Amino acid sequence: MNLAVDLSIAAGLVVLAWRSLAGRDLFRGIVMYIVFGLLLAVTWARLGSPDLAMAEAAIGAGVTGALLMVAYWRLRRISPAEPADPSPRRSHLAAAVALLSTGVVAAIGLAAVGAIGPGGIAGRALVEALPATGLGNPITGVLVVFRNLDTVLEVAVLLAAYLAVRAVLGDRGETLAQPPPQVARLVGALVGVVAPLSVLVAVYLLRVGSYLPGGAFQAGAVLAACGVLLLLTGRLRATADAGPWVRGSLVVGTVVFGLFGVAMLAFGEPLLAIPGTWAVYLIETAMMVSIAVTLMLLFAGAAGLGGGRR
Amino acid sequence: MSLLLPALLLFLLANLFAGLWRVHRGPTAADRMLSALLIGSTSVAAVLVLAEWQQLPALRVASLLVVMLAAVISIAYAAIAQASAGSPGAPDAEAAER
Amino acid sequence: MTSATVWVLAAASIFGIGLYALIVARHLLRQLVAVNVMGSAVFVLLVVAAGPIAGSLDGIPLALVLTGIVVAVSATGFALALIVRLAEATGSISLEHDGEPDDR
Amino acid sequence: MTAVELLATGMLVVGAAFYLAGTIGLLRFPDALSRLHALTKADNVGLLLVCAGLGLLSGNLREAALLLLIWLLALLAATISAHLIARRALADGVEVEMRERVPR
Repeated sequence: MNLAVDLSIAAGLVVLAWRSLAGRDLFRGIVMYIVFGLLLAVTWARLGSPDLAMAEAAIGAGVTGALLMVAYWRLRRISPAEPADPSPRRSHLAAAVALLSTGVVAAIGLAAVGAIGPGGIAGRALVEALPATGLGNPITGVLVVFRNLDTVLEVAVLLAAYLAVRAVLGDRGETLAQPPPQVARLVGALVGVVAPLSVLVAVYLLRVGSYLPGGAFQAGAVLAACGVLLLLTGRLRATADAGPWVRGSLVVGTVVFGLFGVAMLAFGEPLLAIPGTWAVYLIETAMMVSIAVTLMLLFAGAAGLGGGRR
Repeated sequence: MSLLLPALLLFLLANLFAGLWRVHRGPTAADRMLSALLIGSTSVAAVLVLAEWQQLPALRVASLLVVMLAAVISIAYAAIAQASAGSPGAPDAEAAER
Repeated sequence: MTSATVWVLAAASIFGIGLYALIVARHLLRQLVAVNVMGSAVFVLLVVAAGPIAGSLDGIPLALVLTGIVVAVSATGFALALIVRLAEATGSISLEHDGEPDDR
Repeated sequence: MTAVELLATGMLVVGAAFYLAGTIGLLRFPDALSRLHALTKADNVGLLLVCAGLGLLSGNLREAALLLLIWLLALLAATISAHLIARRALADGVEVEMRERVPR
């Protein structure tokens, strides 16, 4: 029964990957990719990782799908003469290269599964070292305590992506597509329920993230998806300049994490030592705000955010 | 009980894959979007069944997120469909399909 | 055939499909989807190849993949900004002109 | 098997049947609006029954409340999504297809 479930989800993923990328209709490919994201959330659930299922639900199925749809619309508007579905280019090598890479990836994966046995060495060290940190969720342990330099840099990568988008698009506050005004009240009812609930769930995920599935990345992803909803319904507006709140939110994750880590040096501790769970909560809250605001701005493709119409 | 939940899961997955046929066929963009709606609802049920079967209660929070944010896609679609109405948008790609 | 084998083979196939589409697709949006699909395959491979420890999954690849998902969407946002800017500047949604590859 | 388990099993099976009905409607009905009609009703009832069955199986009031919240949200989201999609289908002129009754 276990194998049958694994086989059907895995086969579904392969078919969806193929259908997202094949065929002539680009819009169909985007819908297929959204469904691919949904099935990937089911995959993480099946593999036993609620953390990844949460992040995938908010990002894979929510933010990325909306991002691709809005980009599709923008491209149709910018260059309506271009075909939405140009025919694939002919390549004699493509199939051979793809087959070869499939074989290499499969060989690497099968070798890894066969060679290491139950869990990696670092993974076993993690299980042993985790109780000393006072955390119960190994992922939060890795992100905030054991490999925290990586995490600071990952939040910095988000900031870099924001700066790169600004450099490419310049300072613009483009109005995103809005749903038709006739359905504004209906959509408002949905936003009125989903937005407060998203904040509640994000705070819940942040709170339980130290001992249960959850944490800054999942909470930030939820808030970002909620922000995408607000941008799509005109509750938030993309603006051409970033106000002090937006600037502060963008850097607060990196700054709090970084300052905290450096400050620990003054107390004779190693760089980025974490003195207790209170510090974990502080850092995670700052990271959540940065992740959420950065992803919202990347979606809007704009410098800042402002209040929109009610 | 040990057999019921995986069997239900496989059944839901079969439904999900059957819904893919409608995403594939269309013929209109609306057909594809409403199939995605059904698939979203089916995957919520699948994650809930997995939560009970694998005894991972946190997966219920994950399915709450799927439900909460599934509407983002529909609203994005409604927004872009409104904006592209009258211009060569989704419908012409569908015409090529037939 | 074990579950881990199934997932590894699926991830490898998805990676191959993504790479093939990345090579043959002309539309930049489709190429971007292909990169995302390849990324997802790598995520699945990372989690599955590490294997479980004492009944639960290895936390280190999970943490890598969790940050990877968020970084992937930010990279997608950046790539879309580049694509939109390219379309504005040249009116083209592809890196080619008239079906002929660029002399680059 | 206890009475509660029996009841839960019944609910899960009937819920699955509703999902099947929705899928059949999606595949067999002739046009976008009637497909929408079929699946928005069937899959919401299906989700309700699956949630109720799983809530009984979990035997925990807190989990059952969460499942109820999930269903209510699904109801809200599905209603509004379906309305938005139907509106777009009408704007695309699907009603013409409706009169023709072309079996697909």
